[in-house]
Amino acid sequence: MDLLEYQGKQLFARHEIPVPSGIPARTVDEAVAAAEKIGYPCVVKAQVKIGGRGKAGGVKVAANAEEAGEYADAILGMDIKGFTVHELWIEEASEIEAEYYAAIVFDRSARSALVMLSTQGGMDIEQVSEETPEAIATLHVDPLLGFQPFEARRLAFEAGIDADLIRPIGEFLTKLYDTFIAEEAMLVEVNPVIITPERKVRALDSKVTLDENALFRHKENAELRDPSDEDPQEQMARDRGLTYVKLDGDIGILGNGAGLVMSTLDVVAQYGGSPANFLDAGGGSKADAITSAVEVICSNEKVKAVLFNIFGGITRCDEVANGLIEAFAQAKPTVPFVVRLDGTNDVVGRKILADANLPGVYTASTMNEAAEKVVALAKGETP
Amino acid sequence: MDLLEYQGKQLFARHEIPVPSGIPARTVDEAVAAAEKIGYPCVVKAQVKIGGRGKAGGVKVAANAEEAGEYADAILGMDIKGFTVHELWIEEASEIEAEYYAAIVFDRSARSALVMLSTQGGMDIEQVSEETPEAIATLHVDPLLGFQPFEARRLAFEAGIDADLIRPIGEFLTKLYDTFIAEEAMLVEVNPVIITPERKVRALDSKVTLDENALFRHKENAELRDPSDEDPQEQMARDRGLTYVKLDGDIGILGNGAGLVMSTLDVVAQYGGSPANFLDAGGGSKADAITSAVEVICSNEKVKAVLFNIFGGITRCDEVANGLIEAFAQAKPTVPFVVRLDGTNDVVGRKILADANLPGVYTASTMNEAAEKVVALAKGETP
Amino acid sequence: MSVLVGTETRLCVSGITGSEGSFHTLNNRAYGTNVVSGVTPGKGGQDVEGIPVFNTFHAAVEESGANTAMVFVPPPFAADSILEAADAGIETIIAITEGIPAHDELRVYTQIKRMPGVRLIGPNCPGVLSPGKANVGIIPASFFKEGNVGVMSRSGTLTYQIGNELAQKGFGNSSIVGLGGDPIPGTSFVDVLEMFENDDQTELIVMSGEIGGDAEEVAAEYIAEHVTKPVVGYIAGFTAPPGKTMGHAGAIVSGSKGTAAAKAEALEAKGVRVGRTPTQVAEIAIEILGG
Amino acid sequence: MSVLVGTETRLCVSGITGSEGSFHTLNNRAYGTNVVSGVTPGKGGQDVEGIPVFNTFHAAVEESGANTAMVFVPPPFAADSILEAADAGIETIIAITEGIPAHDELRVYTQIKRMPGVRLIGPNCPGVLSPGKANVGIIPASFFKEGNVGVMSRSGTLTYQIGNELAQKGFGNSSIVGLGGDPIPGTSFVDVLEMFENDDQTELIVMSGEIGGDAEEVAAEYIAEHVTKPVVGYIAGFTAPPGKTMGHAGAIVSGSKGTAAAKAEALEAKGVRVGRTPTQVAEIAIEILGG
Repeated sequence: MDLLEYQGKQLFARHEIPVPSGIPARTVDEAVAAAEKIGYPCVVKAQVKIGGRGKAGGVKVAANAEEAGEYADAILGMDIKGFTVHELWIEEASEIEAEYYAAIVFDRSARSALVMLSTQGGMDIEQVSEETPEAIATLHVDPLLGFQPFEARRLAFEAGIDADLIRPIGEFLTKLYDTFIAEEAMLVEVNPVIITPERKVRALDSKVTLDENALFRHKENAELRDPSDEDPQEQMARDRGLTYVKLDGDIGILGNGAGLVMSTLDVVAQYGGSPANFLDAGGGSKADAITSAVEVICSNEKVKAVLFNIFGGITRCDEVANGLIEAFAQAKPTVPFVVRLDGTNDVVGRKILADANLPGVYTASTMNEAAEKVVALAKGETP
Repeated sequence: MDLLEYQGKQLFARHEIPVPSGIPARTVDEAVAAAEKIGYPCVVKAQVKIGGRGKAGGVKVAANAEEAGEYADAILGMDIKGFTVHELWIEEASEIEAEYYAAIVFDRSARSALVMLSTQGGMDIEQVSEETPEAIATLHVDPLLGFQPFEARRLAFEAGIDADLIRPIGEFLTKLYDTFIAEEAMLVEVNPVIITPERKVRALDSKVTLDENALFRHKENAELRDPSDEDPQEQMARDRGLTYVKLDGDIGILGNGAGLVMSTLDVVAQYGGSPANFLDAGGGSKADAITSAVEVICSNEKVKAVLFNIFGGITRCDEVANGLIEAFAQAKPTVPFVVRLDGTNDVVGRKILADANLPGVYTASTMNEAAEKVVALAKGETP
Repeated sequence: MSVLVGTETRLCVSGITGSEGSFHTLNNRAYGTNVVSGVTPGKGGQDVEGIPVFNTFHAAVEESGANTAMVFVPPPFAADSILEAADAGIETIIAITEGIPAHDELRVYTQIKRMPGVRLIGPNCPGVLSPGKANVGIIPASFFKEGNVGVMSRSGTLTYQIGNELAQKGFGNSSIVGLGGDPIPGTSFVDVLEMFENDDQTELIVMSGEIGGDAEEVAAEYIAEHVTKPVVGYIAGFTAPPGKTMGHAGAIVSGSKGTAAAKAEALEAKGVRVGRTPTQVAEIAIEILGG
Repeated sequence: MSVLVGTETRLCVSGITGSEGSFHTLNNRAYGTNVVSGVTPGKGGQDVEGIPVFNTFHAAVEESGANTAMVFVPPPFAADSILEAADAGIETIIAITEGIPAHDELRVYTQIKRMPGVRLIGPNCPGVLSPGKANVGIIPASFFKEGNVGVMSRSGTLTYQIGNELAQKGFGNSSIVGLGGDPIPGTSFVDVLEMFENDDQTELIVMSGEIGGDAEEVAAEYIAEHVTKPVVGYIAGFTAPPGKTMGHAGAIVSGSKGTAAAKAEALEAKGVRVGRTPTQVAEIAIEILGG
């Protein structure tokens, strides 16, 4: 789960990472009130879960109330790379002497957390990584021993940090690691970490991704989810515990297991079709999950045909069949379905489906056959 | 550093270990006021760093203010195994259905922390350990992984805890481990852990020993030291950073390094002498440490002669010699000294001492010779 | 022979008294797996259709001689159960549970890596099936028969799909190993490649990967240097939406790795043929082994 | 030969720029120890009488080829420095610092135990002297000459005392190893017994113990089974005040172990002669080796 900048900063503050003070705002009035409280100059910052908002005009320095209102009005509702701005963060302006980059991310290859530090902050760090990788100091952390002071120091020396900042930057990294661990983040990133003229270290931005699987241990973080910026279908799917990603095509896809669903998308594409979504009904898909899935898929008006590709392991095909029947009773889909059921209890499942004789439901015995049929149906042909 | 019962309980409460509520008191008036606040029946408990206070009459249940005052008056100032009661803990009375024993201690042999749990609490647990060791479930903890829930459960099952208490006892142990780690204790012991009629788990007593070497990280714990119950010589030694233990004999002993001091005690005893103290001036003993040591040793009126046994490594013999000269100038000791200087800068040190020609100071070239001389001097003989 | 599970397997199931746990345990036993015990704290002394239940893995190992664990408990308790199994001396731990927090997986992986002789499969995996010998997990065994193809996969259902395609072409399997799709799997392709390479029964290895991470790229390197048996690859996700990257840091760490195309390319560069559909995997297998 | 330090030693000193650190570093160098570098964060690029100072152990290892570390930093920073040395690839770490928190020692000990090839001596120890070859630490080397007696001790100054008694009787030493008096020493008697047993130069081993713990009892068992060379023991603390026990728990853990009498008895039961004074240790050594 990605957090907005100010939510990330609130998390940072919990772990004593210094951040500029600020107030969130959802309206122009709130923004002006916040600016008056903070004083001038202050910064009006669009809160969206995407980079590049500065270039898009989503960050402005206001010198007085009038400007604060003007910028808030301009930025609220702005579209930044497909994300609508629903919220602002009004922040005290910071004096900046230097901009560093710091991050901790889950490194799948090394199966450990990777801490990164560079003095080349504030600019495109990915470009720095490509052109001068030695400008980014990196270090893997032993999760049982934890991040040690010597490791923080070593990163700071290797990144070429000024001598007077070795200790404060080390402490900053240590607190960032504390945040990473305590909040069970997958990523904490600060770009830029700023050095003020008084040689103080501060997080001027934040990018935090939390582990959704761990939210049950972090009730207060679970509440940070902001449904307003989610696609309505994706939101509906999430509410129902399904993994759904909307795509551009016209063939609705449902499968059980991410790998099988991805493979299904590939095979449908190979047969000339264009998937409308990725939907993993998950292991052990029950009848009500199937009902929800059908509702989610069919709520996308682009969908012209739907492919159900189920290979039962922990999922039982009889449950899927019953779920489909229930879904048809409730959602009354108007597009054709191709259903392929294999695996646990498949014989029973297929029989249930055959007995129900649902309108517009075709069956297939292989994945390839199923893909071929659904592509034909989406084109208006009869398979 | 040992804590009083109520100090340990305050530490427990910090880590959400359930303890009965209570109020400390240093006078009868304070005790009665505390009892009035807590309600009746309440328990008036002597706060001393020694076991067996119950049998000694240091724990009484008061049914009303009059009794509370009466017991407080009786217990304050009481001598329990050589410890004077300066403080009381007035505690709400607890209903007890069962008494367990739980502890976590540094196990030097295994070089790890050992967690112990038994249903045979409230009685002499050392006797339980000798007679039915299987009644005490034990488990070593990996300090990097930490104490795991399965380990807490396993202890509870192995100790034979009732099924409904497996989880709460497991949580209790986990919090006890949290306390052990967070407060850097050498020991946390609860005897008894009580089970109330409502099947709640509570710590009815506490015994906590903190690591003195870690107090610099725990300022609030460092303040818990209670100098009132320490021997005046030991207190003086501690204030001056010396390791001093008072003994029964008449020969004052000073050495550098615990091993050498112990060996010196042994050799003095072998020559028929009786040491008055153990005093380790520590590594790198400087002149002022020597001055302090002489003051501490000579403040014990039993001392008839003093043995200085220095083998310099990090300690420099010239510093010791100078310290002794200064000590003689300041403390003007009236008893004879035998001084043996060997090791780093010994030639210089011996020369300094010879030049100073201090009254009543004898030198020795070996430890045996030094011991023989000091024993003779303590007997009033001339060596 | 076979790898990881077989006739030597003595299985203890953590979470045996749950509905899914008991269902699949009994399925596994019905298949012929030697299920010797289960663990559910507080239910020690009970049994599940004759399978004794213990309070702790330590008791289960001591009393029933279990050497393999299947973990079926809910995510908040799964890491603890895996560590318990390892601590109790279980050698092979197969964790089916999906949704374990990533930091739990990290701690578990790091701890188990330090315990020689202990192997974790999963979590979030379908288990391991050695047809004709033992099935530990949720793989629908009826689709598979004994044979000479070793299959390993990061995906659950996709494993069945590929196994099924192979079966329809007449191939049987030595073992089918589900590695799981989580960020920190206990066992990687390289580990299983080594096992299959040393397994007499296995003559062909099928490796089913997917986008994300670099396990396939690492496996490609390993195959070139250490594997003499033929390997057929499959990668799911050529048309999948681009995965969420973890900020700039994630992009820096993963670089250009992680796409299906990059993975297929890495494998083909080392001489591994990569099927573009599950069906094609089976077709390549026929070409290599003969129909 | 010798053990732990010798002509192969390339020493890097952590805390070299402190007053005690520089004093003993220069002492060690004057003795002939090959001191190649020092570490003080923030003072990289400086030097101490020609010894280059680095910001990190990693830089020191890379630039100066250090293989041995001496840790002289104050207690709050010592555990970190030891872990840094180990992480940087230092093989032998000799920690002089006194007063390190016990929980720090526990974490350090556990971590280093898992790093093959890394050995920690101390903390709170006087170091290791191999007369004629190298001195790492604070042992006053002028009292000792090269010879065939290996000495190991839990106490600092007592080591000098015993070494001195041996020297006065004409014995020299292969190595003198101070193990340190803290609750969690990195290296125990058993470890050093194994080294001395395998060391050509050592013909007699002197072991100086003290009350507390059970290191001497464990060593007695080890000697009986694995040590062919003669061992002479000494235990300090026969008349010491009874040590503070850690509540009932401490008494339960230690049982009757830990007294000087129990230790001497354990050693004598395994045929190890135990001197009652440092002088007597030297006398026994004469009896065994000849004057």
